Parts: sequence; C-alpha cells; structure tokens
Amino acid sequence: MEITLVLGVPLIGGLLLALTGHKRYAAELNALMSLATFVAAALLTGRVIADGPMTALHEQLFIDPFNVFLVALTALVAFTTALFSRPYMRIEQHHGRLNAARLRLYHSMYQLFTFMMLLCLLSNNVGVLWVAMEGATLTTVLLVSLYRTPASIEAAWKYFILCSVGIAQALFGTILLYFAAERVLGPGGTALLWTHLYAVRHQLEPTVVSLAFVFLLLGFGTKVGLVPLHNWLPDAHAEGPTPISAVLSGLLLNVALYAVVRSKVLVDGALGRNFSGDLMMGFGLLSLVVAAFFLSRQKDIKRMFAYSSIEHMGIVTFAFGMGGPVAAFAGLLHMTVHSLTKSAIFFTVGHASQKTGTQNMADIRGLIEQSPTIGWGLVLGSLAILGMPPFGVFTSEFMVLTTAMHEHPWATPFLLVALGVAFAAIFGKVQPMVFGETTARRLPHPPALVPVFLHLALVLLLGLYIPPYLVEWYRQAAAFIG
Amino acid sequence: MTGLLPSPLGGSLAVAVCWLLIAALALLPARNSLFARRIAFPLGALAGLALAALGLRAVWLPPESLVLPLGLPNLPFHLRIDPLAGFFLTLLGAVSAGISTYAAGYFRDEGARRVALIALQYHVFVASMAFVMLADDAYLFMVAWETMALSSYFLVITDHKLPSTRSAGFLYLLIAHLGAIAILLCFGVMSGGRGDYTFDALRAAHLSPQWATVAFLLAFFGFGAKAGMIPLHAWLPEAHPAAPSPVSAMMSGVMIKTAIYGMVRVIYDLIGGVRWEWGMLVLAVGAGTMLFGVLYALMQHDLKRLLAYHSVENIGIILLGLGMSLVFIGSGHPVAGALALIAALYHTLNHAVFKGLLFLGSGSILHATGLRNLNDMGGLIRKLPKTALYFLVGALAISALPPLNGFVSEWLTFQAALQAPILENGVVRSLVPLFAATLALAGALTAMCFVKVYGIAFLGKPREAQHAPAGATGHDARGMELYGMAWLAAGCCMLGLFPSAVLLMLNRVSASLTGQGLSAEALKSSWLWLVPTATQQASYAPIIFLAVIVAVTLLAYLLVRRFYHGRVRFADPWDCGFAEQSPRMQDTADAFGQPIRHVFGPLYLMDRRLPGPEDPAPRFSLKIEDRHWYWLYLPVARLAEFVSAKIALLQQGRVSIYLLYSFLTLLALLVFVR
Amino acid sequence: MNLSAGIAFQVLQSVFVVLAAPLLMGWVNQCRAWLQNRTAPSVLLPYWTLAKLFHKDAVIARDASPLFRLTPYVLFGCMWLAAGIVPVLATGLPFAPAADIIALVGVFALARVFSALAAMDIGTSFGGLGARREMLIGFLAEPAMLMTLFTAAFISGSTQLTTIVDTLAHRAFAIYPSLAFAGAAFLMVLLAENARIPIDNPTTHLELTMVHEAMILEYSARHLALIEWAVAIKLFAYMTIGIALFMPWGIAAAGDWSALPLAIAALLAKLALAGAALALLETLLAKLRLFLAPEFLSAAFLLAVLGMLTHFLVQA
Amino acid sequence: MSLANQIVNLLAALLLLIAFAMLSQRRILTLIKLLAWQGGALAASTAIVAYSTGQPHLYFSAGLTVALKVGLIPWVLHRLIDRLNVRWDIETLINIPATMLIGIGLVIFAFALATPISQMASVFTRSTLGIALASVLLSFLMMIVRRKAVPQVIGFLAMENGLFFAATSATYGMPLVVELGVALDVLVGTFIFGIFFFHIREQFDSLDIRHMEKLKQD
Repeated sequence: MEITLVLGVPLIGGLLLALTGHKRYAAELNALMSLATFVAAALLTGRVIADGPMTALHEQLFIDPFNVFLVALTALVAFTTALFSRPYMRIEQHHGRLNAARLRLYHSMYQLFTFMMLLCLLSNNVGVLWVAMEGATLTTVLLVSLYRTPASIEAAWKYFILCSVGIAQALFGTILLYFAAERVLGPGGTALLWTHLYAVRHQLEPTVVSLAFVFLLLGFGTKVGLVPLHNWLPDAHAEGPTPISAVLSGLLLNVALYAVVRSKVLVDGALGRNFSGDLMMGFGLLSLVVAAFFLSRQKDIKRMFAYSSIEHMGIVTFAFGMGGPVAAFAGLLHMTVHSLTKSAIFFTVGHASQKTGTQNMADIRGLIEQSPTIGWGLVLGSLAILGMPPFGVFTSEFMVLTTAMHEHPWATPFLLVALGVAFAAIFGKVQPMVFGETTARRLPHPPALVPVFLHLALVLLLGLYIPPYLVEWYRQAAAFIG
Repeated sequence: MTGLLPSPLGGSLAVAVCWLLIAALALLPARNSLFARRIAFPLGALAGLALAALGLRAVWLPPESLVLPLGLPNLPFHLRIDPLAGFFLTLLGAVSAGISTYAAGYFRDEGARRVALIALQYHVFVASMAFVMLADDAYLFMVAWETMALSSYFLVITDHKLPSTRSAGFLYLLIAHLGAIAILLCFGVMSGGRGDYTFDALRAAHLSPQWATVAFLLAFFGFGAKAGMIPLHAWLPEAHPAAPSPVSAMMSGVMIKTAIYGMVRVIYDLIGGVRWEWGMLVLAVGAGTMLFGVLYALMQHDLKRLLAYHSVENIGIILLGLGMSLVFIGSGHPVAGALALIAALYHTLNHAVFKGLLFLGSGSILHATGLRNLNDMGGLIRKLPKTALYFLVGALAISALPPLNGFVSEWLTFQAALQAPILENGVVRSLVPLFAATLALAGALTAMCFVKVYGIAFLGKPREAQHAPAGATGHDARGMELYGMAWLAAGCCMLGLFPSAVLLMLNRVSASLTGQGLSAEALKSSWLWLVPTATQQASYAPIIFLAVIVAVTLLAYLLVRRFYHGRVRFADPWDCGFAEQSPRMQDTADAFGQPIRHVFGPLYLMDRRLPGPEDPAPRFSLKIEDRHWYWLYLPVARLAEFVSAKIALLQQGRVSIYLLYSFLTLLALLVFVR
Repeated sequence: MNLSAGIAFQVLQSVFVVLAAPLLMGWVNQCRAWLQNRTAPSVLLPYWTLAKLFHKDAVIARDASPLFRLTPYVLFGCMWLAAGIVPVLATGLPFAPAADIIALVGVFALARVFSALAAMDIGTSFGGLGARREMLIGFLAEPAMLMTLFTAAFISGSTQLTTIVDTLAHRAFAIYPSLAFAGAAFLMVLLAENARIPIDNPTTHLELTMVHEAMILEYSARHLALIEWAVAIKLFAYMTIGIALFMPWGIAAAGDWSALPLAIAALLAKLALAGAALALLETLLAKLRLFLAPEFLSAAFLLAVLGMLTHFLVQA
Repeated sequence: MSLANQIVNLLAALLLLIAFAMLSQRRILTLIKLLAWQGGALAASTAIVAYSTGQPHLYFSAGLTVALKVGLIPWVLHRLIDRLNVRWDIETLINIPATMLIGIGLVIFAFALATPISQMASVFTRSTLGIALASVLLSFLMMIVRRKAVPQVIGFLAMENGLFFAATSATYGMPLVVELGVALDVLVGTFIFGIFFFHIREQFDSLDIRHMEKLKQD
C-alpha cells in the first residue's frame, strides 16, 4: 500500500503539473506533492521498521534494508529540494531567465524524475530498474537544458549522449544477466527479479556474469560519474538549474550506485572471488584521485562541487569495492551523508550565485556579510563535505580510511593525497567566497534556508549519533553487500 | 568526604558540556547581547576553574572511564581521565580561566553579533579541547581534535575582511587537516588490522618495531603540525596574530599544548615500547624548531607575530625535553626519562601560562593604542602602567630568568640533559648535552628578544607621532582584563616559586605513564627545595632565592638611604650631550635585531629597502621571509598544480573523445575480464 | 658543620666579597697602569669614587620610569646574591643549595636584562645601542658560560658549585683536557661579560664602540655608584668562579674556622695573580670591532662545547 | 540446425552487415534507411524466434519493433532532417577505411569474447550473442567518429537495435514489461533528441557537434 503510494504520488503529481500548465501555485503544488511523497515514504519506512522487508505488486516491487533508507533519503531530499526550488525558481523568473512554459516543464519533470528514482530503488525487476534509470536520464535531460543557453544545450547534449550510451551498455549487461539467470530460473518473469536472482546467485554462470558485470558497471557507472566516464557530470551540474544539480548530485548518483551495488552482490555470489570488488576499488580510487586534482582548476562554483560529487562517489565505490561489514556500512552511511550535504551545498550555492549574479567563483565574495545564513551554510557545508568532524562525512571517511589501512594499505596514500588535495582546493575557493568584502546584493524573494540547515543538522547528528534502526539497516544491507 | 565531591571524569564532562551550553546560549539572544557580553565569558572562566580543580584531583586518583551512548555503532564515545589527562585538563582549566576573564573585558565593546559569534566559537573551542583530553577512543579523539581546529579556524578569521587573515586561516586549517589525516593514519597503523579503535585496544596491541616506528612517525608528524614544529610551522606565525588577542592567547597558550598532549598520549601510552632513535629525531627537530623560532622572532616587528614565533621556539624546548625522555627511556634509564618528561610537561604548563599572559598583554596594547607594529610603539609604560607590569612578568618568565616559572622548566631540562653520562651509546651521550647547548643559546636569544620587545614597546618614547587608529581606547586595561592578566601573572610567579608541588604532580603523571617516577630522594626533599635527582647533584630553592634577592636589594636600598640621602633632580636626558634628540632616533625593533641579522644572515630571506640620500621622509623597511616557503610549501603547491594541469587535459570538451573514453574503458575491461 | 657557623660563614663571605670587590677593581687598574707605563692611581681609588658618587644628588631624566630607578638596586642585589652562591672562601655554605650553576647563570642573565631594559628606558639613541650590543654579547656569552660550567658539572656529576669544588679540590691531581678547553672558554667569557678588552673598553666614553658604558650613560650619583659597585662584584664573582673551577685548592669548608685564614690568604694570592693577568691581557690585546665580537664569543662557545665533548670522548 | 535457426543466423549476419554499412555511409538519408532495414531484420529474427519457441510475447515484441524501428522512428528522423534540411553533409573524424579496419578488429574481438559464452547458450544463440555484441560495438564506434548530431543519434539507435537483438535471440526475449519499458524509453528518447536538434540548431546554427566544445577544462 505505502509502496504504491510512494510511487503513485510523484507520478500523478508529474502528470498533474504537466496537464494543468503553469499556475501561480505550481511551485507550492510541487512542494506539496513532494511532501506527500515524503510522508508516504515515511509511512513506508515506519512499516518496514515494524514489519521488516516486504514485496509488493507480484514481487515487482520490494523493499529491504538496502533500499529502505535510500527511499526515505530520496523522498526527503526531493522534498527539501522542492522547498528550495520554490523561492529559487521565483527568483529566476524574476530575473527573467525562465518563463511560465519552462516552469511547467520543470515542475512536472521534477515530479517524474522523483518517480523514476523511486521506481529504480523499489523495483525488484532488474529490467524495470534499467527502464527507470533511463527514464531518470530522459526526465533530467530537459531540465539541464532548461535555460536554453548554448552552454546548457551543450551540457544537456553531452549528458544525454554519454548517459544514453552508458545506459545502453547497462542494458546489454542486464540482458547477459538475464541470459545467465534464465538457465537457472527458466524463461519468464522471475529470471529478472532481484530477489530470485539473489537466491540463486551461486548457480549463475561465472563467465557470463562477470561479462555482464563489466557492462553493468560501465553503464550504471557512467551515471555514477566514475572516471573516465564522468565527463557529462560537471557540465550538467554547472549548466542546469541549481535544484536539479542538487538532486543530480544528491540522488541520481546514489541511485545509479545503488544499481551497481545490486549487480555486484549477484556477481560476487556467482564468482566467489572479489572480481567486482577489485574493479570497483580501481574505479573508485581513480575517480577520487582524478576528481581531487580537477577540483583546484575550477572557476565555476557548481562545477567544482560537481567534481566533489565525483570524488565522493569514488569514495563510496571504493568502500563498496573493499567490501566487508565495516566498509559497506561506511559506504552506505557515506551515500546518506553525501547526498544530504551536497544538496545543502547546492542550495546555498544556488542562492549565492543568484545574489551575485554569477557562478564564477572569482566574482562571488564575502557572502557572510550580506547574507550570513547563506555564507555560513556554504562554509559549514563545504567543511562537512571535506570530511571535517563532527559532521557525518567524517564518520564514514573514518571507517573507509581505517578499513583501507589494514585491508588495502597500498590504497591509503592515494586516498590521503586525494583528500588533502581536495581539501586545499575546495576550501581555498570557498573561503574567499564566504568571507571578505561582499559583492552580493539582495534577493527579490527570501531564500530558502530551512532545507540547508535541516540537512546540515542531520549530517551533524549522523556524525555524533546514528539512530539504532538506521544502524540495523546499514548492518543488514552491509551484510549482504558483503 | 570524597564521595561528596564529583568524580573528576563526571565533573570534567559536566564542565565541557557547560561550555557547550554557554556556546549554544550565546547564539540565542543574538540581538540583545547581554549574555554574550557580560555573562558568557565569566561563566566560562568559572567552569575553567572548576575544571582545573577536577583535573588536579584526577592526577591523584586512579583512572576512571565512561562510555557515552553516542558516536559510531561499533565505537561509542569512550571517555577516560587519568593523571596525564588530569594534568592537561588542569592546564586547560587554569589558563582558560584567566583568558576567559580577560576576554570578558576585552570583548565588551564589540558589536552584538560579533561578540555572540565569538562567544559561541570560543566556548566550542574550549570544550573541544577538553574532549580531546578526555577522549579514550580514536573516533572521539578525532572528532574533538577537528572540532578544535574548526572552531579555532573560525576564531582566527574573525577579522575576515583582511586578506592576510583569510589566507592565514586557510593555511592554518589546511595544515591542521593534513596533520589530522596523519593522526588518523597513525591510529590505523596502531590498531594493526583488528579494527578496534578504543585506546584500550590500541594500548594492548603489540606492534612490530617497524610498525611502531611508522606509527610514531605519523604521530610525530600529525601532532607536530598542530604544535608548530618545523617545517610544519608555517601556519602558526600567520594564524596566531590574526586572531583576536584572547584567542591568540588560547591558541598559543593551550591549543598547541593539546598537540603535546597527543604526542605524549600516543607515543608513551598507546604505542609504548619507546625507542631511543625516536628520541634522537625528536631532539633534532626540537632543537631546530627552537632555534628557528627564536631567530625568526628576533626579526619580527609585529608584536603578535613575534609572540607566535616564540611559541614555535617553546614547542621546540618542550620537544627537546620529550626527546631526551625518549632517549633515556629507550636506552633503559626510566628515572632519567621521567625527569626529562617532567621537564617537558612542566615547560608545557609554564609556556601556557606566560604565553597566555603575553598575548593578553599584547591585546591590551592593541586595545589601547591600536598598534601591533613595535616600530610605532614606545613609552607605553607611562600610558599603560598596569599592562606594563604584567607584561614584564611574562617577559621575564619567558626569558627563563629566575625566580619565575620559565626558568624552572629550563633548569629541569638542563638537569635532564646532565644525566647524559649514564647513556651507554657514546654518540648519543655526547649529542644530548649538545642539544642542551642549543637550549642555552635559545634561552639567551629569547632574553634578547624580550629586551627588545619590552624596551621598544614599553620603554623609551613613542616613536611615531600618535595617530590613534579608530577603535583604540587609549586607556590602560581595566576590570576583567586586569584580573585575567593578574591571574596568569600570579601563575607565572607561583609556578616559579613552588616548583616542588608541581614536580610531585608531574611525578605522578610520569609514574602512571611510564611506570617510573623520580628517585626516592628527589621526592622526599622538603617543599622548599626542588631536587630532580639528589641534593648532592642539583637543587634549587626559588623561595630562598627570591627572599635573598629581595632582602639584599632592600638592604642596599636602605643602607644607601640611611648613610647617604635620597635626593633627586629631574632633567632632560643627557645622552652624551647630544642636543638634537628626537624619539625617532631610538632603536626600532628592526634595528634591535640587526646584529642578529648580521650574525645569522644566511638563515633569512631578506628584502631590505634603504632610504635614498635625498629622501625627505626616510623610511627603512625590512621584510623577512621564511625559507621554508621556497623549498617546501611552494614546490608542493606547484607539484599539485602541475599534476592537475596534466589531468585537466582529460577534459577537452569534445563529446566524441568522451565517448572514446567510455569505449576504451569498455574494451579494456572486456580484455581484463577474459 | 652546625647551622649557625654555616650562616656565619655565609654572612662573612658575602660581606667580604662586597667589600673586597672594589679593591680588586683598583688592583686591576693599578696593574694595567703599571703595564702601560702610566702612574698608577691608588688601589683604593674605586672606594673614593663610590663615596663621591654616593654623596652627589642624583640627576634623572624627566620621563624615566620606576624601572629605571629600580634597576641599580636589582643589579646590586643580583651580584650580591651571586657572591653568596660562589664558594669564595668556603664550600658547603648553607645558602649554596638554593642555587646551582644554572641558577647562577640565570642571576647574571637577570641582571643583564634589567640593565638593558633600564638603558632603553629613557629613549636615547645611545641607550638603545648599548642595550642591543649588550644583549648581542650576552646571547653568546651566556651559553658559553653554561657549557663551561657543564663540563665541570659532568666531571663532578653535579651542578652544585659546592660539590664541583669539593670534587675538583680533593681529587688526585689529574689533567683534564676538557677543563683546558673550558678554561680557555671561560676566560673569553669573563672578558666579554665584564666589559673588558677585547670586547669592550671599561674606560671609554663618547665612543661609538662602547657597550656597557652606553647603557649607563643616564645614571648618576648613587645609582651610578651602585652599578659600578655591582660591576666590581661581578668581576670578582667571575674571577672567583674561575678560581673555584680551575684552581680550587686551599678552599675551606663552611664552619671550619681554622682553615679560614689559609683560605683567605690563598684567595687573595690567587686574585692578585688573576687581576694582574687580566691587566696583562688587556694591555696585550686590542679592542675588536663590534662585529668581530660574535666571532670571538662563538669561538668561546665552541671551545666550551668542545671541552664538553672532549670529556665524553676521553671518558669513553 | 533447423531452418529457423539458419534464418536467424542469416538475419544476424545481415544485421552485422548493415552495421558495417552504416559505419561507412556518408549520407544521412541512407543512414536512416539502413536503420529502418536493421529494424526490419531485427523484427524478422524476433518473429522467427517467437515462432520456433512458441513464445507469444515475442510476437508482440516483433510487432513493436516493426512499428517503432521500421516505422515511427525512421519517419520521425526523416521529418526532422527535412525540417532541419541536413541531408548531405556527413563528415567523420577518422576516414572511413580506417574506421572499417577498426570495425573489423572490433568484430573479431567481440566474437572472441562471446565464444565461451556461446558454447553454453541454447540453440539459437550460438553466434548471435557475438554478433549482437559486435553490432553494439560498431554502433559505438560510429557514434565516436561522427561529428554531426543526427548521425550520432542514429548510431545510438543502431546500438539499441543490437541490444534488442541480443535480448531476443540470446534469451528468448525479456519479460514483456521490460520490453515495453525499453521501447518507451527509446521512443521518448528519440523525441527528445528531435527536440534537441532544434535547440542545437537554434543556438549554434548548425548540427555540427564541434560547436559544442565550449564546456571544458582549461
């Protein structure tokens, strides 16, 4: 029941917003739908806390410890982003960058995007997961090009081409997986159901499955933003509207990574050796290091944080690649805190660039003077994302680092160099934006600050105390991620 | 009776939480800053006093520990208090009591929002330091450690409109973070793969000598970055002066001591199995740090920067003590090792007190005159007599002059060095006294430097026509500011005059850490005498010393008055009869350092501007730069820049190339999977 | 040894040193005059000078701070204290354990800091110049002095002067190469610290090269008298330290009244000899340029360190 | 080997041939025709597999393929290039013979990769998996070397065809819901690509993707 609600609300919301056209209250409606989704997700979460994992709709949908918190997180961030996008889009409209038709597109696509991501997470069917993932690309590609500037068109084109091609590889991987599963489960519906696949994972044909994993990793990895498949990511983040950058970084990357991890579980079962783990560690480390070095060369603020997302996805991928209860736990936690922190950062970044009329970091100065809350949000968010305690990002990085140190000591220098370089790069750029003499001006609408500080408070909380049921989910999920 | 008193651990925790509460409260009534302005800091100071008392008690009680239901699922926050932590908590509490009191007066006239923010950050800062000392697992330690760095960073950039402040803050946080990464790595090495990060587990782990050395190096690097040892000191002379003076006092006085705490905790307590080679490294770095610090301090004309360089120097002295202790313990002479450790810890305490005092004094000067540049000062003793008095106490103490406290710890360090003959290894045996020689050199240079500071700032006449900058109050420190300085000045005297009490306390710390304290003879001597080993070998009685010196001075005075007279006439200065005297003809700070520049010329990177002969308003300017920038920091930055420039070639904007990356990756993986 | 006898010895020695110090100064001046073929002033001249100064009215610059007026007394007190620590006439004085050689160096440093501060107080160009030069000399002389003392301390295993002298005085005669180095270093430090040629010229005025005199230019009358007296005591103390370290024979133990006459006689003889030697040195040497002073003193420092190392190498 | 089997193999070979033809083709109109032909071959092979295995939903799938890939999408593309007036110019980044050589290498690689898998496959799939993989890789190559937007999209669609072929011939077709979803995605994707062509034209006055190299790292 709750599951259908979780999926139904955004779907209906998307259609509704598309059909009604842009009304004055569209932004509120958007937020309301997201709130409803969030409430549904909260109900679902409560149900899972009470009853444990479940399946629905002829096993087509399922919820287990791995996806339950992602569903909740997705719904939460989608809701807070909707809250943020309300004033943000108003201001954009006020500045004449968007018109009513575009806003209509924006709002309906926003809901559909939420739907697609939730479908990805909830789908038990690996094929449907793929479909939803492609759907998420399709819904966001129009959002990235929302401003119709040459740069945004270019970014959207690259996003579209690279992700479509990437996702096509994932489809081939899915087909190969099905090919392998069919031989065990027989043709028909069940051979693509994850729960069934999981049950028979040890009997799957290793060669096929490893081949499938290569395609899946490459396909979904493109959406995760793994280096060298990441090239769409900074462009899309920088040129799209900021709420979209927030959900791309905060949610889409997570969902894509979720798909990778789901595949990894099956492959590990079939292969028995750490083939997938090695690949993921390699990609994770490469992404981490390369992104860290990219950071210092950025001029555009959103682009910089986009690279930071690549870096963090690298960390998570590396963590899952290492495997083991602690590392997987850390990976899950890092997914959570990264999406909360990064979306909070994008909220502040959005307002900051509206205030200064530019995304060029050299022209953003002294935010803390004109708008202390945005300035503090940005600096605290940046520090949090850089792994400063007591924020939660540190917690997961602590676990990743310590695990890496005794399981893969060779990797630690890379991790450390990357973290150090990233720190110098990001903080060196954020500090002058936040402090110093100001260039900011007043905004025509009050900025949305609740989402920023709500997220940061959650991240802070996770740095000091993780609720027991969350721990339990993480543990269970970590146990089968292995 | 003891049951009625709070347990040291619970009490300390309560104090730390109290600080956090003050911080939180400071934020709430932002508009009406009565709380932040009038109540927060005095309350914080009271809490500090309580903490000092609790810490003192903890030194004499067996260790206590506690687990809080916070933190990681596998690793909740562990707290523990033992004599070492007790000692450092005492240091934190006592010094912060003085500084907070001072801050209560200092920040009275700041803007409401600013003072609220400072009160918030300041108290988070103090509380995090308390947690650093209470932490008993790696995670809580790191959280507290980085919170400390973060809150102090925000305090440093309080005046963020100045570009120099911003770059100082950035450099500070960057080096702090790199250090923290090294510390984290050190914990990782120590846990040796078992994944248990409570200090108990780390203590129990037996590392092979190689891994122990790796852990030691990481800890030394990580904590050294925070302590400001060379070559990681670059942030310190930038960041400490940039902060408001009470914060500088807190950072120089207490914060860099947490690094010493960390070093002692990790090396002695957690790693264990000390080796003398480590000690030699610490000695060498310590001596280098010390000399570097003082030589650069002599070149400074910014008062707070100068004090910051002296912090570098004093960290070197502390490291010298620690190094000797490691050498002795590592060579199987725990008693001598205990003496050196005690000397190091004593100096840690002393430096906290007198450097806190000196920074507060510089704050009062800044408040009254708006000046930081010594070259513009002069004759302040007439304008700020009270500040001048307290500053003199601090200056004499840091110059290691008897009978104040700086002397006692340097004396103990020398005594430790004089134990060198018991070492078996001939090279080490002759090197240890050599390091003592560098200490003697540094001590004398410090005295020179503080003659310069005091002589130029407080004595003589104002050097430049006074154009009091905006915000200068023009009057001497008063009220809370004075009490704060008086408290620390009293500390300088007490620690100098009653060293045997401190010695007993530190003996307990050392005994709990290394299992070995001082010799029995040293401990049973009376409270008047400070005896490190045996009365025959060395002793020092500051009270008697002071009594005699005061008595003879008084006697001389009385005799002169009795037999002759006290007639005085006042006149213009004579100055060998030179008639054309102007205050600008006095030595400036730069001039005072000139002989040292001459002697140690190659050490400095100088940029000197001499006025031309036709110059109507001649000005001499001098800029001394740190060579470390050029051989260490900039090359590293350039390397990172180079690598990132190369990596940036990956992204040239062409979608075909991007597709090609994907394609090649795919092919490579497919080859790999076969 | 009973305490009262010890205290009596202590008082006796302190008074003796204070009273005898100007005499030593006079003796050095007399020797120097002889050596330079001048008519020598009376050996008692320093006493008359002091008396004259004490009688005069003090003239003080208008904006002198209390520090300026306090300093002469502090200097005098410090030197007197030093005189009480050094075993001049006897070892084992009751006050001796209150301060060892390191504290002794500390006392000298305290005096130096105060005199430098006082020099800067008036705000004249010469005062600052003198203070700066004095501290320059001090920063090298002080460690050299300490290292010299450390060499002795290593030999005797103690930093108590009493113990050191006891050990050195009552050992079987042996040549310590380390002590030879230390002795040379000590002599150099002594010259520098007491403002003697080749570092400074105690008789000079109105010269840009002056060091110590530049610091006390603003003093007059009783203040100047106290400073001059303190300078004399300082020279005396240094000489007695030298004697204690390198020629300790004949010293009495505290409370041993019978050995006292011999001790005084030996001391006077040794001082006379040392004073004459000092005068001779001052006559033979030329004053160094100021910037050669650091070289001179670093040589002293290195000699002292070398002495210490020699001790370890020879012992090992 | 049954007749059905042989026909499927033949169609597979046809598919590969068309893929090569597309790689070497310079004209957009011909490319679209080839795409339609490829769709046709795909539909035919799906139908044959459906017939010989008796799986009804494969018929549906074949129908869908005909409707979309032979009918709708080529038609849409046709309309687009008519509207955009970009029939002629197709330039490649690497010259065509070199591309072909690389393509041959890719085919060999794909076959080598698929052989171990083919051994365990069911009757129909012996060679088809390798061919499907080869045509996916060839389409990928085509996307890389084309520098106009439309051929790039055609390459993408050809890749989807290869994937569909793999799905139907290697596995007897994916579950219906998945097939429908994939088809929907392809359709929507094509429309969005179409919209994009207009946007690109509007902003850059050309469909040459070399104009879109502004966003890069300097």
